Amino acid sequence: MLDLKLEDIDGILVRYNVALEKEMTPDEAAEELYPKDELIYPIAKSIYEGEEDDVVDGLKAAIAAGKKPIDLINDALMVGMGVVSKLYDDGIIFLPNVMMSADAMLNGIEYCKSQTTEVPEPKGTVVCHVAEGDVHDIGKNIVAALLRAAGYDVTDLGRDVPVDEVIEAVVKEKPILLTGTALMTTTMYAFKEINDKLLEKGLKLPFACGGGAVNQDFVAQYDLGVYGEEASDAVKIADAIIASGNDIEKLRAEFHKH
Amino acid sequence: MLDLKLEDIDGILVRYNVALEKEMTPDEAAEELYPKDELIYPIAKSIYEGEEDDVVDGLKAAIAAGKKPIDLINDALMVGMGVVSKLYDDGIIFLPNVMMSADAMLNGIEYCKSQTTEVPEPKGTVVCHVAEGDVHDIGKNIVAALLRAAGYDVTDLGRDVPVDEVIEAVVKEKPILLTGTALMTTTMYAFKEINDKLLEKGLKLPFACGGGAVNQDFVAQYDLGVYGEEASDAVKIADAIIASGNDIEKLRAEFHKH
Amino acid sequence: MVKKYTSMAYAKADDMLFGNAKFPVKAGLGLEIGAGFTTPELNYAPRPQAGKSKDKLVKEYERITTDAMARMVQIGAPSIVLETEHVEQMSNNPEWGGAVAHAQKTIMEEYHDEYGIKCALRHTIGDIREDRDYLQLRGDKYTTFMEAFEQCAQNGADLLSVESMGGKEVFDYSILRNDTAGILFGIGVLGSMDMEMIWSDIADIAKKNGVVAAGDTDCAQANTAMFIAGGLLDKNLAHTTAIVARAISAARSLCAYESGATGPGKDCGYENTIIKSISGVPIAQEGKTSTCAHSDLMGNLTMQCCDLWSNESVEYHGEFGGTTVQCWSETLAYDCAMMNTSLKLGKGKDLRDILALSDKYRDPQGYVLAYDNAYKVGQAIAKDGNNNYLRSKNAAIECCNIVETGINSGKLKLTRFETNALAKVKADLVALTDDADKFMSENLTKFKQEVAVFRPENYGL
Amino acid sequence: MVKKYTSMAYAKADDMLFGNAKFPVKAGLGLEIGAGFTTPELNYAPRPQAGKSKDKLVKEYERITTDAMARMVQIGAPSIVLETEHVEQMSNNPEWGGAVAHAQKTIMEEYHDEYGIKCALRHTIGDIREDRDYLQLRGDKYTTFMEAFEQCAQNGADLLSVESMGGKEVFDYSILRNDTAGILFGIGVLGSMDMEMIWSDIADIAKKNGVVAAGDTDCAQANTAMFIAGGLLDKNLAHTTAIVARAISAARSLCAYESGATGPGKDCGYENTIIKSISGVPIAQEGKTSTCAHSDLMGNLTMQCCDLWSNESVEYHGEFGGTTVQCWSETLAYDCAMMNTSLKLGKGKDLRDILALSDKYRDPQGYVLAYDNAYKVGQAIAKDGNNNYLRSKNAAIECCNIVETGINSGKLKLTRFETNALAKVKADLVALTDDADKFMSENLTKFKQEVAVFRPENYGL
Ligand code: B12
Ligand code: B12
Repeated sequence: MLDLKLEDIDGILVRYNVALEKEMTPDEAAEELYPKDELIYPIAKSIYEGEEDDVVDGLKAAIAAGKKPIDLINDALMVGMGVVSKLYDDGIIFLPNVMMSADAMLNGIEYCKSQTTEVPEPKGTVVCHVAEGDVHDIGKNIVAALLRAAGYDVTDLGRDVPVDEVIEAVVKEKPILLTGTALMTTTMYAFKEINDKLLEKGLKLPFACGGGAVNQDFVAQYDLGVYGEEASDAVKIADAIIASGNDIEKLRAEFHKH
Repeated sequence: MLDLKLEDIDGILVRYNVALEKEMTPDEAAEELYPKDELIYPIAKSIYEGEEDDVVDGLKAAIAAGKKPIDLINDALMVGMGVVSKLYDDGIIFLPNVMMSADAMLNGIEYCKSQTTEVPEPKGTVVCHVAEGDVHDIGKNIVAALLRAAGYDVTDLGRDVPVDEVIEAVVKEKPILLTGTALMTTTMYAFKEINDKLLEKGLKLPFACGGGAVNQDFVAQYDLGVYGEEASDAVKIADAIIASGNDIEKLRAEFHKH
Repeated sequence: MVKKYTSMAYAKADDMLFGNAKFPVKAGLGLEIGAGFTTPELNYAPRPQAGKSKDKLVKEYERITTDAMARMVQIGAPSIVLETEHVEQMSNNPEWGGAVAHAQKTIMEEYHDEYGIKCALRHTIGDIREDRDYLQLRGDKYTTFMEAFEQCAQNGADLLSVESMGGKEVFDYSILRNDTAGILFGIGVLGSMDMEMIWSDIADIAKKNGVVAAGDTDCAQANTAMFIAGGLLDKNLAHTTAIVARAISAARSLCAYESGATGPGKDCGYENTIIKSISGVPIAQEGKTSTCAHSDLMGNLTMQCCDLWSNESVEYHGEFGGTTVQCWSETLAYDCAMMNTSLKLGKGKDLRDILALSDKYRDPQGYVLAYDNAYKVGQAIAKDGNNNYLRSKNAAIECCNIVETGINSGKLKLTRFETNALAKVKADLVALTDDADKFMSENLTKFKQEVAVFRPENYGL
Repeated sequence: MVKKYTSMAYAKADDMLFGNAKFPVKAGLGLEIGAGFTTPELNYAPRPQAGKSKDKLVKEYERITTDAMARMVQIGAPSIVLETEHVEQMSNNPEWGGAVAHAQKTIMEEYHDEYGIKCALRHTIGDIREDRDYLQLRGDKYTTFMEAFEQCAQNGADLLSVESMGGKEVFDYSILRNDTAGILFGIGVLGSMDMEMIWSDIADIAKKNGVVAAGDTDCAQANTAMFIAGGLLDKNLAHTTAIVARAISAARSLCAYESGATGPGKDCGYENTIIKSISGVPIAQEGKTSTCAHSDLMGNLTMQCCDLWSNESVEYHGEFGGTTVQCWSETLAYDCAMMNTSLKLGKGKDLRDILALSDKYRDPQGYVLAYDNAYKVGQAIAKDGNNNYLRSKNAAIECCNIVETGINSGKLKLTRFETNALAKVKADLVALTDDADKFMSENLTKFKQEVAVFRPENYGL
């Protein structure tokens, strides 16, 4: 096989990712972000590392030292996950790390709940689904995982979900946000039907839609639609709702970039 | 420069036009189609050859021999042009031949008219135009030339024609057919407006639309629209109207191929 | 019935070349695939509204077929393959698929008769063996699934394909968690088992009907990994992990040819160069002329050993230059003319190397799939060809080794993140048992626990 | 001011190669064109509804620009040129054009700063010098026309181009009537006169603003002929006639470079290989990767000597693989990677010949434009470089001779119809006077009579 000289490669392609990689390692970057409290620090670090057992050990130690289980959810687990999310948003760590940290965090929350009778203040529920007729669910799985990682209660209806089932779930769960994913031109039309049936029932909530086939022009056609490009946008949309209400025009102004 | 061996070329490309070319030369094919009448034959042949002067000479001879000028239009000029059109439809001759034959024929018609006070029975009027904002007029020019060659009276409104001017022309000329050409996605929308204004005025006539940007799906969206792919389809649509009326559904059934 | 490959079809990597397969395949109307020239393979998706009825769907495919054939003749292309990837309705109602095949073939025959253009029709049946929550690989739907192949074969399809889904439930879970054993189990073990079952049956159907059992791809798994990995700046999956999944997928997709398929393998099988090195079957590939369907980091490289050159898929609609199927088939045809000219000039290998090298250092995925390295992965598979598990593991480890060599050469530059991910995968792999039964039973237990939707009975377990 | 070319830039045809121009051009952000590598040039059309207001239009071009730049970075493309072909509103309201240029350039600067990607922005102003019925080349609109260049140059456009229309009224009439003298008069005489006027002015504007006067194409005439000629089975114009119009157009489009333009010539100038042979300026070309915009019979051949490689134009909308501008720019970028790799490997000339030969015998148009023959047409032009009429006529006759040689070699197979058309054109050409003044006065008289819309004052006559 012929071959290129080392110095000739850059004229043909540029590995922009290598050129751009941050000086700091992910571990160093994480280190800078952990809370300094010596009971909280190991919990946050274990979340970052995705080590479920270490998380529980850390929680045990903190509880033994007098911290309230219910407070640890927000002050340790969510804080640790916050570090992870920030590093992901900044492009320093990759999705599987987030997934594993999220698993560790959820495990930690279960443990905290088992140690108390207090009920944690819920941040809000989000209902997620993949459009009827569509089995492409990886994008939706990522969306759901990131939302959970951000502390939302997620009702995941799965894939190929009939329109009426989505409506029922909204009626039942009263979510702050509904998300829909579709990857085929033939399936995304269900979103419009969902929109119409929600409005018919007087249910006015933001309906964030994304996935391969979906584009902003399409989503802007129905009243409740807010288009999201990246899975992490679902979290940002939910956060925006918590922070400043569910006005759809405002959400569109922020998230419609095309 | 490297080169291919003669025998290798067919593996790379096939000149289907060469492989398919009819055995007969165009002249031979035309010869088979000319009328046998010895006064008509030279006129038809001169039309095929696009020789204006010979056409007039032939007409003079026929009139001198007792033929009525008004009859010669249909019996000689149109027949000669019919030969040309058939050869073009069969892919035996090319457009410039048709254009030159048409010029010769129109010249012949003028001559016949000048030799009589009788008025020829008109076949029907067609109004042609290019959409507002669009200067691409070659397709329209071809359409108009072929319609004229087929014996229609053509009112050619030119290019970049405002909607209202089209409507006025239809009101004034009472054509059997209106044609529109558009080559840009931004200009073809004018066709819908024309359609709506025609209907508003109660003018129900087929509106044949074509040109680079235009497609059947678009044309089928407005009531009067009939899509035509090739310039020669305009003639076929006009002929179909003459033969069996201007029912738009019937025309669509025949001409909508996509 | 299933005869495993334990040696290489080619004596050395350099013997592999586009347009040339050790075992060319005759198909359709006068076409031979892999017999010294390349042919464009056009793929298309009907417009959304076309799925409403059988009539509408048939009409849509007629239009697509006519448009494409007409364009090929207009530009003088000597040959074309059309690939119809079933929409769900066509596989769930086998007579719909048959009707579409028949309508398309009728038009193709007209063009063949009038112009002599060589052509063939591929139908790719949808793997409809799922219900909403679970894979149902051996459930009720299996009969419909096979009937769909049968109907297409009877009605005009010349090449039968599918993108089968065995192992996907385990893979989907594992890929987002960097679970190396799970990736290997999903693709290399479960995927291979399912492939062997369905391809024996498809090959029988093909034989009975005198058509070609063409092959499968690991779209459901290796391509999913490639998509999640994305472009240079995406942060969802290390490209080093994605290429390990790809190497494993070669061991899996090879099972089709061991069960009676003869190629051409399907376009989206980026593992096809590896498979060609082992089996000598012709392959379809997609790359820089399938950007209509997806983006990847080896647009030229995939051309290196292709026999059919495909656009993957494009929705049927208008563009300035004609309908999409006309535009993309024309581009494909010119790509093929370029390859074919180089072959006639005796410059095919130069062009092959140009194509491969333009992407070889773009990404670890291209690096491993460059034909010289792909051949090495092939060898790792053939070495333990009789053992689906071991050969998959071999492929994965060889893949890691190849990437390491690339890093050491200084030419393949990886991010720290990719290097770390590579080290993790390799360590995981090296730690695995060599005993297929042990691996099976460990992972059965593990994934029954961790993946709620995993049902061993899908694999006869 | 206008200095005519009377010799060739290259000593022999074999010295011409893609990615290499004798006089490379620096433009935009770190880019050099024709300096040893090729660069993709992406062109796009806004969606229909985007033309409704200035704001909407600017927003649309911002989206297009961001999409394209993002994709280039995702796949690791080292460089890109964006070409904005004005829609009518942008040239008729020069500040619209300026606003679009500014918005695009701002985004390109961000990408250049963050990633170091080399890039430049071409604006192609619309030739708005017409009213509904007549060309108005020197009328009121000339000031607006020049103001449009000025605004773009001031606001971020790095390369200025236009597809000018001089001579079109005579050409349109003549091409449908096989009037050889009229074709020559329209393109070679009237077209050249108009070019010399506008390009002196555009070059001044470019100089004043420190940007590049890039060049013109004979889209309005030679491309119109090529389109009417169409595919192999179309019957509207002999392809032999179309290529004569093309040869003449080289003499015409060359006038831009004689009046101060420096290249890169515009993509749709199929005459550009001829122009490069004479002038040594870099050129853009389009072909197999511009099927989105049109179909032609030399998809590969046009790559042979290109410095920028373009898709001509695509409407902005979504496809499975992203937006159209992402899909097509990616395909272009891979084409360029292929060319650039061959250059680095020292195999550029082999690839050039493969590309040229894959189309050389497809059609008389490709035959004449293959770089060896194109060079000969160049020589015929340079021989009488000082005389716009004579050099156009030379080009046309040389073109006929070349096609005849092709026929005699047995490799270029023409239909009888094409051969006859060629014989007619050649006979017409040979019968023409060598006296430019005589030709001018004869044809002025003739076309004033025959073409109602022909107005000599447009040409200062
Ligand atoms: C992997 C894949 C599959 C896998 C799916 C596995 C799975 N569990 O999902 C399998 C193999 C099963 C499959 C099957 C089929 N597929 Co498929 N598939 C793909 C492929 C290659 C990648 C999709 C993917 O996973 N992308 C990666 C994920 C992470 O991206 P994503 O879902 O878009 O999500 C991202 C964002 O969109 C966002 N997001 C997603 N949802 C939401 C929601 C919100 C609120 C927000 C803010 C963000 C957001 O977050 C994610 C990350 O940032 C695409 C190709 C393509 N160009 O997309 C084809 C593709 C989608 N498939 C296609 C087809 C045709 C099919 C089949 C019909 C094939 C067949 N004949 O059998 C079947 C479909 C069966 C069915 N009824 O659904 C076509 C669809 C064409 C069309 N008509 O629209 C595509 C486009 C391929 C093509 N080019 O032809 N496919
Ligand atoms: C030649 C040409 C020009 C010439 C036009 C000369 C003329 N007198 O017509 C010139 C150079 C002037 C020109 C200018 C422009 N052009 Co222009 N042009 C073309 C080109 C290359 C070929 C068009 C052509 O003549 N085809 C041959 C004729 C014979 O085909 P036709 O008209 O479609 O007609 C055939 C059939 O459609 C049918 N037919 C036509 N009408 C009808 C009607 C009926 C009833 C029937 C039955 C049949 C029928 O009959 C004919 C033969 O069978 C196209 C490319 C393309 N892909 O189409 C671009 C193209 C149309 N132009 C384009 C553009 C952008 C422009 C400009 C804006 C460029 C600029 N920035 O200056 C300006 C437009 C100015 C304006 N306001 O209109 C774009 C349009 C994109 C869009 N947004 O839709 C195209 C598609 C090029 C591209 N790929 O980008 N152009």
